[in-house]
Amino acid sequence: MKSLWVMAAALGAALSLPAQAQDKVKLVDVIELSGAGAAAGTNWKNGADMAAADINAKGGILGKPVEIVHYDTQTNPGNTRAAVQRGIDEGAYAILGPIFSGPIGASMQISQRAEVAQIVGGEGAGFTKQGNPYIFRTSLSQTAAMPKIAKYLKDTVKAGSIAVVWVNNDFGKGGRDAILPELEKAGIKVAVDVSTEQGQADFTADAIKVKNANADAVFVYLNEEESARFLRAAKQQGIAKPMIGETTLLGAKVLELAGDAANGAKGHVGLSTDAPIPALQEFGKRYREKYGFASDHNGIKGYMAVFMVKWATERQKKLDKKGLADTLRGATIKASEEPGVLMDTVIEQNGDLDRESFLAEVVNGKQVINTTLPRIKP
Amino acid sequence: MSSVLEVHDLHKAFGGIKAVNGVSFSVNEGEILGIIGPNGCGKSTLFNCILGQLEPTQGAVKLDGRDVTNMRPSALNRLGVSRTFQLLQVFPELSVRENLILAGQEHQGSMLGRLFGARDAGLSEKAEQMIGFFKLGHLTDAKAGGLSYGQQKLLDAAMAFMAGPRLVLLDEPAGGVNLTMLGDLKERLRAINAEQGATFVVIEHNMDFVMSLCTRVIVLAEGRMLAEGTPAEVRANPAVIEAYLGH
Amino acid sequence: MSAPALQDAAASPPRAARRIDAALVALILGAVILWFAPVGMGRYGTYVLSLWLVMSIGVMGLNLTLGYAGQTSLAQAAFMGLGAYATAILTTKFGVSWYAAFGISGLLTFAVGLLLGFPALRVRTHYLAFVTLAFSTLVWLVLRNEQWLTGGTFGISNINRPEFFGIKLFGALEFHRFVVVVTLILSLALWWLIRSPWGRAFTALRENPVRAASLGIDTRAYTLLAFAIGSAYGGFAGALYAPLVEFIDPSPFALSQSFSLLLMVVAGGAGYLFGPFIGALLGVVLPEWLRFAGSLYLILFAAIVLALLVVCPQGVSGLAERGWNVLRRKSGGAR
Amino acid sequence: MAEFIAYLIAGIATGAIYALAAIGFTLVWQTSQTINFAQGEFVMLPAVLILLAVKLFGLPLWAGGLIGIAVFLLIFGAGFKLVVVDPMIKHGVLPLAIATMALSIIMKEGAKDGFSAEAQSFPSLVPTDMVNLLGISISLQHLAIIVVAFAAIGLLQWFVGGTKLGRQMQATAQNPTVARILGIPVERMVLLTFLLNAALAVVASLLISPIYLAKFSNGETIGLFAFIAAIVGGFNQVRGALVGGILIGVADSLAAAYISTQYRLAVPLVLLVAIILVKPEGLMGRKEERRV
Repeated sequence: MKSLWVMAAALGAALSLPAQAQDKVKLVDVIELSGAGAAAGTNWKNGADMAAADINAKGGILGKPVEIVHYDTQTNPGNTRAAVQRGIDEGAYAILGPIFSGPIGASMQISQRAEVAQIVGGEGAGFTKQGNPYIFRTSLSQTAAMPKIAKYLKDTVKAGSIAVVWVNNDFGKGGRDAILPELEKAGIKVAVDVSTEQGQADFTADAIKVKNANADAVFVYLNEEESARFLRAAKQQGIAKPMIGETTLLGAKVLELAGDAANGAKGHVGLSTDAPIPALQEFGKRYREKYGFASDHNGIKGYMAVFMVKWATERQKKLDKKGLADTLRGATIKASEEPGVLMDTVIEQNGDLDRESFLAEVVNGKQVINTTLPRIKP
Repeated sequence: MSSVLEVHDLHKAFGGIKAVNGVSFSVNEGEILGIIGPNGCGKSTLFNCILGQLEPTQGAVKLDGRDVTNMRPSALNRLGVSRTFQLLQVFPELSVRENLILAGQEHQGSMLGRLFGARDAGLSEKAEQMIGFFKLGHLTDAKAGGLSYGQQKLLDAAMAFMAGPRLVLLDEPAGGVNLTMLGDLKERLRAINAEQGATFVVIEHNMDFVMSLCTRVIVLAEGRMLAEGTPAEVRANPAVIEAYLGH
Repeated sequence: MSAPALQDAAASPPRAARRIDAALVALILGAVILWFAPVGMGRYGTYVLSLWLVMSIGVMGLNLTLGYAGQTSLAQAAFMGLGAYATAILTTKFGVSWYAAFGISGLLTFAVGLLLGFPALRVRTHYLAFVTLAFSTLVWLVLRNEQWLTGGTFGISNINRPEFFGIKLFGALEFHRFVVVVTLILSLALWWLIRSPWGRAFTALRENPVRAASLGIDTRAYTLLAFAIGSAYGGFAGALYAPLVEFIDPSPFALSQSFSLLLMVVAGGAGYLFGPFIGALLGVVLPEWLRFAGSLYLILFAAIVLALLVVCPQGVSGLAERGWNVLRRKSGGAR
Repeated sequence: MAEFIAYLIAGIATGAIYALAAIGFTLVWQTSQTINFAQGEFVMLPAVLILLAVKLFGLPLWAGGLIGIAVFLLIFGAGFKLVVVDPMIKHGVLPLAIATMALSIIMKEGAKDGFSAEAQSFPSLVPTDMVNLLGISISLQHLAIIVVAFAAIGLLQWFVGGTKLGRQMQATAQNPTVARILGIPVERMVLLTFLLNAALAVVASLLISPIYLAKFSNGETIGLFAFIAAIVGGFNQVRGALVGGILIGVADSLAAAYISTQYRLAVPLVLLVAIILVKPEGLMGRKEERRV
């Protein structure tokens, strides 16, 4: 029986946490570092680390250094919840991450109950519609991005029919559910609707299916690696129709992996280190120097998230957790005031963002931005 | 005399090899029937076919006139047919008492009754009796795996009698048992036969054991029946002498 | 307890009986400790403790299937998923009380276990592993694809925690205590089952199915029941998981999680009553505790499990038993 | 019809990938009755090790390749057998299978932390051009995988049946006790099987990674499908891996084409259940004697 007490005591000691000193700005980053979201999460983590280093090099926030602790979620909702709870118990000033919708859904009530802001990388439509005043995005949501794609398909590509290829996870399914009504509104027929699996072995069958549908264009909404492999398979099958994507398809990683199979791909880009904005390009350059590979949009999001905290804290002039969320809600952050947010960003009452975005095309293995699209509500 | 077990024209082939090739016999109530034969004559295969462990290629097995061919071993056991195996088969992790209770519990009440009823399924007393009868008294709570070979053999036999079977098939009960134990075992078997009227079929190598225990003997050779009769008749049968000398 | 058992215990040295009582005492004492353990621990610690207990229930079920009846199931996480989704859908969409949903989850997974096990165990016993492998992935596909019912990849959120005679159990501590009580009840039920004649039959068919059958033990029925009851425990665990996390999506119920539950059973010690608690402690609490190691924590976790199994394939319980035997022999020699 | 053939060929090509990975399952099963749940990671890792060697030491690809392959054979051929399999083998199949699950986590997380969380392109040994076969275009890469899968299994069959060493290995697989009495160096034979398994994993890795990219998580899908392929084909026959792999690949491809892309995973699994209910030892498998 004695061993039982000892075990319980040890367990208690292991799971209770030391009190926190108030001389730092403690941010807890709850992020996908293993499991299905590991690639995205690693980019985000690097971006956030870079932001903290940049801030601390210039004296921190209100004179206090930023400390970021990363907790892996294993891309699992239950673990994410534990990690967010841990962050809050440790007195986190704000929670950063995660990126996947499931883990966000499982953890957002925790930060809401504790009245702590949670700045996430998710693009799925659902979680800002639940009236949670403590959740904030770092990018456009799919519901904001997809109308732009539909318009682009109708006006620029002039497609009458389209093949939709999507990855069957929360990211891909969310995007597909968001674009189908927009396509219908634009009068574009969906010739074939192809669901794929994350980590699928081979995309040849999918490419044949798309080829046989003979649509005017192909909308590709997959994660980075799968995008690259689909582009390669499509090229091998001789699909000559334009490949249209949203952010991921034109990402640096896809261009690197797909090689010349990516040439001619075009579409809408929310965040890109190739955007015609010097701050973004500069960020991309420094990121590559520091980590040895190009940042995708998640790296940019992680960087911006930390600077959103900095801006709001300096605006409220104190380290008040609830005040941080109140300051962010409905705010407009100008890049001229806070260069770290990289682009002018409008935060809506529900945590959605509105900002400029881009239309781009891949030419000779490089992303070329053609058009900068204005904010939805200028 | 009514027959407890009837075997009709039983065949069992493994690929091209005919291990049992048309064996028919019957066992009468209260009898101790011995089956002998050289190694590989099909004794164990015959047992396994009777007991549903193997599927006979052809033929029928009847218990009290009812066809039980291919019946599953567990169902057959619940009809009162019990057995031991050639190799020792007790449950080493359970105690002697637990082994015995296990051997009898499926004959007590219903499945649900066993779940919600007594932990020993009301068999503790019976087990104690059996332990006493087989002279394992000092080992009641010992793990079966820790017993000596002879003691395990006794336990193995005791388990076969736990449910008060009508018919017991013993596969080489004397194998590997020392002489003192052997006398003990023979005495126990005879006593059960006399007291409970249980019917036995014994496969054995040990001729002395069979000849002194059994009331009737069947001789198998190459899957067929070579001879049948009282021990004295079989001993005198020229075909049997030849088959045994021939080997 | 029945009269013969008492007589029996009185008549002979009751060593076995005393060991069983120790298990009972340890279960109740453990529950009392866990009732008070989270005081001053914060919500995170409390949540991890609750998660540990919930996973322990799932592992307990698998321990019955694997450790006692000797059958490998690769679908325990899928059964947890069925229980979690049944509870979530019934409570959020149909307003059914949690208690009813809990019962329905158990019955549903029990029935599915029977349906699944029946054909699989007819073929040949160890093919249950392969059939459950397929089943596990099929369940995951349905959970992900049938969005109208399960919320698809977006899951089901805002799953309410139950009330207990009008007391709301929304707080971490209150719900933890509720989980402790439910875990205790389920452990006691399993303790009863294992020491009943059924438990003896399970052990027998794991150790020697052929001999067991010759003693009248209906191996097919008992194996099927062990699997179905084990699956029902998965369902019960799921029914607690949903309100604990207050959100479910298909990912915690994927095949890899079934593997991970299997790992917990074996690492904790298959066939030991307390094995599941230790296994779940290894699987749930150890990675949390190893977080100080930063990005290497999962490697460290797997290396510990690997080393443990190489040193002692019977898991922690086996290791403890081995140590205990050595100690006893030493003290015996000293006397 | 042309469309059907195109799907069929795509399925065969994917199936050959699964088959290459599945051979390892059957080899290890035959000699040690072990299921290696890290098999997918065995196929993932060689490519990562090669890229890592290139990155760390700035070596040309061929030199990095040699180092990566040597390290892999040493650790995951010989080391795996000596450190993990040997101490555990006598305790039955399950603890060892669980240990390989832990091993797969170590390999996966190690590749992620030691190399990269992102996919990297891996140079192809064969040209990436397309060729036209009977009016169906197929890439040389896929063609090479199909050829190598068939050749590997043909060679293995020949080796096991036609050489002295192979027959010794076969004898060890079927009955180690008797083999030992016959004077066969059983330990060395088992070690040889594990080295062979690791070598085949390297071959698979070199062929698959140019298409599949080098990424820490790749083993999950390959491992699962190879496992299914081995069950379907029969665990105790090397050629079972080929039959099972191709069947699963074709089923997957045709399911995506004609049934449902959302449920494409379900079709190989339903096939699996159907086959083991009818023929539990797998399509090509030998019936294993019941051990009473």
